Amino acid sequence: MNRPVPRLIVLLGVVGALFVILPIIGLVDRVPWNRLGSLLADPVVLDALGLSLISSLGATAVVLVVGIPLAWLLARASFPGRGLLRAVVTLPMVMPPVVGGAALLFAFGRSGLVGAPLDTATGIVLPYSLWAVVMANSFIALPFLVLTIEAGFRSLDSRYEGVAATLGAGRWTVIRRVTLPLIGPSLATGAVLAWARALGEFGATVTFAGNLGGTTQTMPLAVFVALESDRDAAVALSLILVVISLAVLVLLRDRWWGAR
Amino acid sequence: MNRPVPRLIVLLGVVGALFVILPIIGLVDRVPWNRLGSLLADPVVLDALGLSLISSLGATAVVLVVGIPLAWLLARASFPGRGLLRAVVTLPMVMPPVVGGAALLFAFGRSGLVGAPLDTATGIVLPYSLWAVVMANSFIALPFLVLTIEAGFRSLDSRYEGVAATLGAGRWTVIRRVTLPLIGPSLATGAVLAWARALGEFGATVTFAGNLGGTTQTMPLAVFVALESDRDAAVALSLILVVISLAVLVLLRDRWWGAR
Amino acid sequence: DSRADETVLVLAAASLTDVFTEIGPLFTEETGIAVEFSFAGTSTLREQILDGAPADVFAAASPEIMDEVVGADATSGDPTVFATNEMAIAIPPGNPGDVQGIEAFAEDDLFIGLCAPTVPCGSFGLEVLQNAGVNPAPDTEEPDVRALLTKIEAGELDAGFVYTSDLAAAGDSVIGIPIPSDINVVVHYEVAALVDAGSGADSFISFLDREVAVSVLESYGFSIP
Amino acid sequence: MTDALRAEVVIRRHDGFSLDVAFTAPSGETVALLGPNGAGKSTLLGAVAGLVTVDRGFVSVGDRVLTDTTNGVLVPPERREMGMVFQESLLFPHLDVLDNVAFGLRSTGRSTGEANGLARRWLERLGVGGLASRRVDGLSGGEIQKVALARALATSPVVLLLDEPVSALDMSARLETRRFLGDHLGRFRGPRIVVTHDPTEAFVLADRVLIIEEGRVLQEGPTDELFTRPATQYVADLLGDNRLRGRRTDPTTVWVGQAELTVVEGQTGEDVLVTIRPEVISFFPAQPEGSPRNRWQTIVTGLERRHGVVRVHVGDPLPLVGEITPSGASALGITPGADIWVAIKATEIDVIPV
Amino acid sequence: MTDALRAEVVIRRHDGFSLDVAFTAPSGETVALLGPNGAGKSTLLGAVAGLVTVDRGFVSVGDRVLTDTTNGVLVPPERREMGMVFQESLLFPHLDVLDNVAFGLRSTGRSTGEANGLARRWLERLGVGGLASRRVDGLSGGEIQKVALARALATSPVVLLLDEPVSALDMSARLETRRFLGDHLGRFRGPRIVVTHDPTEAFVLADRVLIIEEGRVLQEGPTDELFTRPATQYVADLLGDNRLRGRRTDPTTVWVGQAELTVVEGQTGEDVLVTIRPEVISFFPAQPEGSPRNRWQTIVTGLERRHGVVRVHVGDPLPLVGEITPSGASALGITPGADIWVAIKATEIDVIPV
Ligand SMILES: Nc1ncnc2c1ncn2[C@@H]1O[C@H](COP(=O)(O)OP(=O)(O)OP(=O)(O)O)[C@@H](O)[C@H]1O
Ligand SMILES: Nc1ncnc2c1ncn2[C@@H]1O[C@H](COP(=O)(O)OP(=O)(O)OP(=O)(O)O)[C@@H](O)[C@H]1O
Ligand SMILES: [Mg+2]
Ligand SMILES: [Mg+2]
Repeated sequence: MNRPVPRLIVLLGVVGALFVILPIIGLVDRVPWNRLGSLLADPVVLDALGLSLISSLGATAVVLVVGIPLAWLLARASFPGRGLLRAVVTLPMVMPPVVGGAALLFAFGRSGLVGAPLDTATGIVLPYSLWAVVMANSFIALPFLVLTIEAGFRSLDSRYEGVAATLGAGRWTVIRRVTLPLIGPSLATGAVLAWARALGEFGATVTFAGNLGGTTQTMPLAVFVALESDRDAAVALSLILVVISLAVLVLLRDRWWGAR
Repeated sequence: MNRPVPRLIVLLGVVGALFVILPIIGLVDRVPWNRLGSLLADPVVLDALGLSLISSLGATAVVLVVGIPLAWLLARASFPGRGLLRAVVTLPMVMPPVVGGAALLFAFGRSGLVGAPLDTATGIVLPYSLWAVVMANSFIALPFLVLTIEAGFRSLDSRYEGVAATLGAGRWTVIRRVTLPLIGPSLATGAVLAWARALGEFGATVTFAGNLGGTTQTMPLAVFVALESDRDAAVALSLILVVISLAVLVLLRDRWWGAR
Repeated sequence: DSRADETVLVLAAASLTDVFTEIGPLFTEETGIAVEFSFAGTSTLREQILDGAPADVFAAASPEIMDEVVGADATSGDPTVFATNEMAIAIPPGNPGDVQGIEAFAEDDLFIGLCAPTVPCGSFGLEVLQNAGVNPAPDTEEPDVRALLTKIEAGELDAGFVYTSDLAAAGDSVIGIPIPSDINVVVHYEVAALVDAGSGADSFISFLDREVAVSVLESYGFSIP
Repeated sequence: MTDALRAEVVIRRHDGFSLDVAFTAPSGETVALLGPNGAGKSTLLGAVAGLVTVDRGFVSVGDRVLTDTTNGVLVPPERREMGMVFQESLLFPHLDVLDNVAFGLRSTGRSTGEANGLARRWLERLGVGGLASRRVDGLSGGEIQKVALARALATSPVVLLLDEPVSALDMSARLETRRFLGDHLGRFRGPRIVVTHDPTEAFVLADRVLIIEEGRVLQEGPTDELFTRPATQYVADLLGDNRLRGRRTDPTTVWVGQAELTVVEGQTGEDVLVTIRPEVISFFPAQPEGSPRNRWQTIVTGLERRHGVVRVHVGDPLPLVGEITPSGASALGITPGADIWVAIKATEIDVIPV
Repeated sequence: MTDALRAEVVIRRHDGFSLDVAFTAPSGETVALLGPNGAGKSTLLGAVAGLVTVDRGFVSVGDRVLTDTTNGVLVPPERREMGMVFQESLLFPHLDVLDNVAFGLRSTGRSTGEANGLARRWLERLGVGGLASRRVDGLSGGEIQKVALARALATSPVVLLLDEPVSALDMSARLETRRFLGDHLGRFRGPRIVVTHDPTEAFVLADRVLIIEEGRVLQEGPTDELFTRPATQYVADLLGDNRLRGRRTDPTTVWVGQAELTVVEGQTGEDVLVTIRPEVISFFPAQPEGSPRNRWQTIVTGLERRHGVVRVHVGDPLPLVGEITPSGASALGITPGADIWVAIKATEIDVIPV
């Protein structure tokens, strides 16, 4: 039944929306439109844009690959310390990202817990590379994906998985064709949250991966650098970042959110 | 049926967990334990801790109040530009937080779009106050809550709301006693994501609200400031932040996640 | 020659972004050595160096952090001062707070910004205020000078202390009021080669003293010691 | 009749299904709503309850107009005071059994204590008091249905809408619940509608019957009348007898579809309703000799045992059901698919002009 | 019998319910599983299919052991080749009707085209071919059940487990589906179990019947035998006749609970099964005079009309059901709660020693 939407809901919703929209208008208001063209042609900006897309998508892939199983374990398996593990997984959200980056250095840096033996054994140094950017993004984005998807697993009616099994679907077929589609909305949301968070990541990236144009300088880092000197450029770069994510998010239209 | 958990899932899940756990171990490894006591007794730290808790909880409350209705509208109401609105609401996640803070200044600052008329009319200036901290935290945290809860609304079987209505439950009773409990896992997850994100917020806060000990200096700001001069103190402060959020998250035990 | 495929990696304080970006190509032109920069807050760079970052040169805006790095045996030579900077008062265009001098920092009903005391621009600002005998009433203590400048430019603060180099970079978006030299402080930018640095490191450090580099530094508002 | 339920409902769906039904359910009476799968029964109840959007319609209880599309009236479901049992039950998964039943009571303003007390009593009345503190997701199919019934009845609604309320119950629970419903419905003052596929249920529970098919009313009327004069094949099938429409082509011949029947003399050219009670049909393994005027060979399409007799369904040229004893059935070796001869005496065929 | 299904299942739940059942379903035969709500029927099917954890148990099909707790064997559900229709149907909400039916075919390795073709044919066979591209959430209750049946049958399983597969179907669809199932089950080579509450269904579809109550087997055996010799009141009730266990205390007297019956002479002291066909029970408004040796006053507890007769249920001292004509019923003014006299001739009571 299409009942009119309650006024209070509309009112609060509009307040919420304005709270986001007004600052964005404020930002758009300051954009030096005439310089946008030359900025977009600047190879440094193009590099940063490319790196941002690659690293944020890479991080999304990484967190999907390890995050879905982790969410599955948190929701379905029972083992001692599960509540603690869930809380620990949440921590990268809580730490200031710069500290998160430092923690990554402590673990995977050249003289880190894992990084030092790795360096000795294979000569591989993780920081200051694209890998490091992806790792930093993944570290920060992981909790968003895991918690969202865990909620999806929890509200799933697991009887459907039993039905699928009686129809001859093996473990992986069930996961692929029943479980994941059924948690579609959570999955999509988790991936979008993770991707968006990775795209905007600054603190952990600059600390763990450094800020090397063309190698590790993503858009947020380029914005940071521009802020030092050329405020207008910084605003314009932010706008580019905003427009790109807007485009991607609008393209993921309603049905991608997997309306049931 | 309790079937053994597939090895690949355990393996990937463990990799995901280690990816978070190792850096945290690295961090704990560097904590100057002997200084922890004096740091915890430092009034500046205590102030920051208090402000962090107040502002992150305040922001969580704000985003719950405006975010649930917004998610409801995005999931349930159909209006032109809905896809665009959803994308716009996601933007605070994508913008580098410093830029988000600047956007807040452009909108709500003393000479901002809304802030200037507000100042002229009432003399109220939002920045440099606790309100500003809560606003900055809310701005950054809102998308996490909205998207998570929208996914919850979408996977909800709306027939239950019809059932409740035939039992005499009015609009608000249905929302309170059926809709919200049924999306419990999403609601809890959304709130936790928003809270945790608010707790760790740095860039937007410092840009919009400034950094004054006792008034607007939250823990991440204190950590950042300490990092400039006293790295050990910064690590110790981060640890305090981490431990507190860990404690809160563990207390929100399994059932708070609202297993169906 | 063999230097052609060599690259010097310079970890530089964020406030050196513009000037080093301009000096870089001049250096390469002159010596044939490629140079790359990684700009970040001086303390972030410290973390990377202490972790053993594979970089050649460290250019710091804070002698204290440089000392820390030296103390950790992460440098291969003694640090040298290659530029100095001074403090100045920055006010937004139109001067909404009607700020005329350093006395304004004591006014409660103005919006006054400082840097946090733990960061260089904050401690220097406090030093200037002490020298002037002014007891400040700040509304915010920004974690770095860039954040402070953002607020002044946006008209959110009526006055704050920044470096003269910042004033040069900001152009028309802020107005600078000089501080009399008897109460002002001088800020030292230090540079040092890191352990394991390639031979290009010393070339870069010495290039900073050359006339071409000096004129670039001066054009961005730095002074040369 | 002051609180009768009047409903006119028109719904058109993109996929071609449309519903266009009008009926009245008098106060204090039970209307059985029958019809094949997909006829629109659940949709109709949903429209009456205000849960399904109607394209055009009018619903009122007594003087109170609940839906009136021409005047833009649309009372929301929670103020219609209609108790509904849904076909899929739809117990709230986040509440235990007691809270499910207490939900409506609490929603309409009672204290928790009072609501729980009443809910407990309703559960006991339906024989599932022991489940009060159980989670919903471990209940058996029948238990679910009993709890759903208790939940709907507990709010003391003005109108009752029951969508197959006993389909998952075992025979004795069904009988008991039916008896209970009969009792309860008898004491219940408002109109009530029960969707069912079971004519016995309709007969036992209902005062009136409304039969719909493909969204249209096929027949409506008091239960007894309907059972004696079904208007269509579907209704006749539903009631289990052989009632067929035909045309008398000469005084003693009636054609029903492709089949020619010899009957008692009547007026040529009239349309008739032919009724053949199942007991009067005889079956033979080979062509029978003797008095029956109507005999033909056909095929057994189905067998049913109902209360001690075997009901034999036969196919073309005239689909009929006959009844014989189990021993007769086994002596004849009747199985689905078997060839068989059917014989019916002309005097045993009732022919009524329509 | 090579591919018979053997199952022994023991499950204990914290809430007191326990299931302890062993049975064999011969290959090529259909076993009807009957029992009251909450008896454990669905749980038993779940255990056989490997979906419900058993505390102790053994399941095999022919030589193939699927569950064996003593030897730690537990074949996962997807490799049991058991087709199951669930009581709540549980169609996949994210797939359309065709994809639901094609799911099993694709999961077991067929190409999309082949799977869809087969699925379409199954839907047509069940009379719902037109729904192929429909979303699941708009289907009517009966449509859902037909699609669920098609989905389970499409994978050509070795064992069929059907949990009330026709409960939501209308009468003619039920008859048709039952006929279809009968056909299909007849051609299907493996064992099959059908949960039902309807004795007709059991009679028509099943070769054997397994009756459970509170998790225990009450009776098991060939359908015919069971229908003629129900072992308990529940079973008798289920089958609709009056079959009671009693004890002969002197040659012509049998006590059934609190009731004394005069019967034809027999051996004192033996336990007996008393069967009173409903037709032989007479009802009177006042104490009757005449030949019937057994008469007592009682109360009408329920009325049912079934296929042209009225079935009258009476209460203490001996719950029985009798059958009279509708006209008889209305002449007597029989209504639930009315006082009435019951009379039964001693010669009409069957007494069998057990
Ligand atoms: N939301 C919907 N969208 C599209 N079609 C629908 C929707 N709801 C119901 N229908 C269709 O409308 C028709 C009537 O459905 P309804 O549920 O009213 O049937 P019913 O008479 O209750 O059948 P049953 O006895 O099987 O429960 C069916 O063909 C069904 O598929
Ligand atoms: N997961 C569970 N947790 C606790 N109890 C359960 C669970 N599943 C079933 N039960 C209980 O076990 C008993 C048997 O349930 P089952 O579903 O097997 O009954 P059934 O014979 O199929 O009944 P029906 O005819 O009503 O479908 C019921 O009392 C039910 O409440
Ligand atoms: Mg229906
Ligand atoms: Mg069941």
